[in-house]
Formats: sequence, structure tokens, C-alpha cells
Amino acid sequence: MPDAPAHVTDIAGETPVIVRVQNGIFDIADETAKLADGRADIGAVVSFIGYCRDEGGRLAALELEHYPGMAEGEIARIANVARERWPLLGVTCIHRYGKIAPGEPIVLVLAASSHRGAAFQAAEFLMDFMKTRAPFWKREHLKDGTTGEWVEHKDTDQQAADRWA
Amino acid sequence: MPDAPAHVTDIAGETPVIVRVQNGIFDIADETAKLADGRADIGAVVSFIGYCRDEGGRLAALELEHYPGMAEGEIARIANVARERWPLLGVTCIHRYGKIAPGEPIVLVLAASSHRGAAFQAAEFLMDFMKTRAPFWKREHLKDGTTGEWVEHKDTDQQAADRWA
Amino acid sequence: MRLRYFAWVRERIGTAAEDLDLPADVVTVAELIRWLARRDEGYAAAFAEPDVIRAALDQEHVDHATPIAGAREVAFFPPMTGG
Amino acid sequence: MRLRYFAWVRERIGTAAEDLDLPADVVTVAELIRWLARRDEGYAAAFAEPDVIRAALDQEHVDHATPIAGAREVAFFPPMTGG
Repeated sequence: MPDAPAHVTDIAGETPVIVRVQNGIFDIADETAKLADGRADIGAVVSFIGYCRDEGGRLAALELEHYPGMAEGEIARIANVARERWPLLGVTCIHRYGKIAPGEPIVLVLAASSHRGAAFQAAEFLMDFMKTRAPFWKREHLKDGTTGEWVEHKDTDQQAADRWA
Repeated sequence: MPDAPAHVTDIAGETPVIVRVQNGIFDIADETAKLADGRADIGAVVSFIGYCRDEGGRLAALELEHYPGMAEGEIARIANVARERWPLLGVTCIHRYGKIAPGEPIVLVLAASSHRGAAFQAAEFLMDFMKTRAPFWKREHLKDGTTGEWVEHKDTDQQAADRWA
Repeated sequence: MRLRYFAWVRERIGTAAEDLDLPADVVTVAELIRWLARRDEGYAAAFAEPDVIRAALDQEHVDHATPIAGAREVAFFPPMTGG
Repeated sequence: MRLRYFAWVRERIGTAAEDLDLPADVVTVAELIRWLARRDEGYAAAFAEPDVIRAALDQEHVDHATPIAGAREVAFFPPMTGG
């Protein structure tokens, strides 16, 4: 599948923030290197990768629809809230769209800080808000060749986001 | 620096656990692939990388002393507690020893689960106990060529571990 | 005004985007939802449970009480399920 | 019994490992620390603050009240600073 041009948003300020919404796959080692290489002030990088599961063999793929423009904008707003809240030294958020097969990664979040507590909290915060505020919608494609349902949102995701209020 | 043979501990059971104590560097993409490739039940992988900081330019290197055998054993015990506590689908813990330059990674923890909450909590738990129970000791090597002090343990690390009691 | 629809809202309405002239008495997001729901069966199905619908004005989340005046683009969609 | 020392405990004592015959009245880890601390100035410096010292019997953490009988290897070290 040809990759659509990646959107990169580098928000001005002392914390480098990379936001990308793309069809193509990402490489965690490349993204970690972009964040951390050549720096000696970063003590901790926490990453999260969200994968497409096959739901017990039922799924052939997930298809992710998104709102181009708003997706990048909303993720950048979430990243900005995180870097106001924690002493971060770098943030990367990459979210894929299109058809994604079971076992493939969908989303990557990286949070860098001098100490681990801030990096862990920021990465979890970013994911909780990526889930509830970034304009992406998943629908199922089933192994029998049919198009399945739109995935229902979970109250537990909203509750996870509400913890940070 | 030649790499010492890596110690691998695969604990029997349904959660693959990899524990390695090694001098050489590790690659987060390789380790993530080992944990997640070919599986469609993993929904979330949280990783932590701890880096050597230069402490404002003061440090030439950190030197990590460890207790061979006990280091692997204690990390495996910590990993076992984590997998009893959370529904994990895989755990990897790699800790380096020897001289490590600023900007280089020291420790890697990966926790895989079907959902993100367990993966985040387990990764943070693993790090809190790697810090306070795994037998490693850091000493500073300074930019002026002298050997500096042994790094003092931090009460905040013990407090972080005590949160899980 | 430019209207955009996503996921099952888009499917039920049968279009991803359209330009509509709105009557002057449609002031808020909630009023726009009520007005759209009366257009045909597809819109009625899309907006059958208005409380579930999320809205964005010019690509930023807003609640249903927000006035739409001045917006170039209004979007309606189900709760997000990314990540 | 095999004794092992790490980090600044090792440096103050001046050796990484040694085999010692212990008197019968040294029963617990705490008693072993007190006995070692009387051996010479290096040991005294290593164990000057016994509460700070961590101990392991056969490569597992133990507290100072633990009896040492049956252990092949006892290790003493400062609080850990890895990670």
C-alpha cells in the first residue's frame, strides 16, 4: 500500500513534539533515535505501541477512518497539554489510518523526560486522550470477507481519560 | 568493548519472560519484535528505556557493577511477581553492566498485554523494582578523568516501589 | 456552511461532506442537529440519539450548546475509537 | 562460608570475595555484620552504618534478622542504584 505523505507538526518551544498521521507503518527504533540520539539530558523514554488484535481469530483487519487535519491538530493539542503538565524533553505521537492487519501496530506514543515518573505518566495520559479525543474510528473487517461493525467506544476509555482531570 | 555472553532466562508458563544482563547495547525494535511478532492477541506493548545522563556535562561515563547470577535471578523474580499481578502476554527485562557513556541506554523493560492499562502498570512496577531490588550499583566517571562517587540511592525510588505494596 | 460527517454518521447520511444554507434560527450545534435530523430518513437515523453525537467546529471539539456562527466547517461523528 | 562484597562495601574491605570460618555464636546476618566489623579498619568502615547495608543469602535478599545457617554464600552491598 503506498504511503500517504506524513504530516509532521513540530510545535515551537523547548520540547520537540512530533505528530504524524500516516497510512504506513512506523519503526520504534527510528522514532526513539529521533527523540533521544545526540542528547545526554534524557534519562527515560516510555513508549506505547497499540496493535491490531484478531479478537480470537474473528478479524481479518481493522479499518481506521480519520478526520484529516483535525486528527493532527487534536493530537498536537493533547501533546501540548502533556508538555505543560510534565517536564518533558520530547514527545512523539504517530497514528495510522486505513486497513491494518492483526499483529500490525496502529499507534505509537513516546514520552522523554529526565526521570521516569514524568515519562510514564505523560505516555499514559497521551494514550488516554488519543483514545477519547483524536478523531479516528475503527471498523471491523471479518475473516469471512464481510465488513463488520464500527467498534463501539468504551466507557472505560472515557473513565481513564477522566482520571487526569 | 566486547560483549559478554547474554544471560537468557525463559521462565516456564504462558507468559514468555526474557531476562538478560549484558554489557552490550540492545535494540528496542528487535526486542519488541521478539515479544510481539507473529501474535495477534497482544493489544499493547509499553516499553521503558533508561539512559545514562551526563548530569549537565559533568559525567564522562557511568560504570555499573552487578552481582552476576543474583542480578538475573532477582530480575526474574520481579518479572514473575508482575505476571502474577497483571494479565501479561510477555515481559522483557534487559539490564546492562560495565561502562556506559552519556546518551547510551542502560535498561530496557517491555510489558505486553491485551489492553493498555495492565501494560503501563506492569512496566512501571518492573522499573520501580529493578531500581530498588536488582543488584546493580552505579559509579560516576568524571569528565576530568577522575573516578567519582558511587551514586547514592534515592528515597523517592523506594517510595515509588512502596506504592505497589 | 460546510458540513462533514464521519464513520456511521457519514454512512447513515450517505455523504461525507456537503454545503448547506442554514436558516437564521439555527444558532447552536444542538439546533443544527435537530434541523438536520428532519431532512430525511438517513439524517434521522444518523441523529436518532443526539447525545451520542460529537461535533467539531473548524476541526476543534465543541459541545452542543456552542453557537455555530462564524464557523466555516461543522463536523459530526460518533465517539472516537482510535488508539 | 563464602562472603562476597559489592560496590563501596567491596572497596572499603579491599576484596570482592573470601572464604571465612565463622564462630558458632554468629547466627544471624546482623551478628555476622557485627563480627566482620571488628576484623579491621576496612571492615569497620564498610559496616559503620549497619542499617544501610543490604544482605543476600545464596543470591536472595534477606533482612538482618535472618539466620545464616545452611547458606553457601552471603553477600553484603549498599542499597541498589541500577535501572
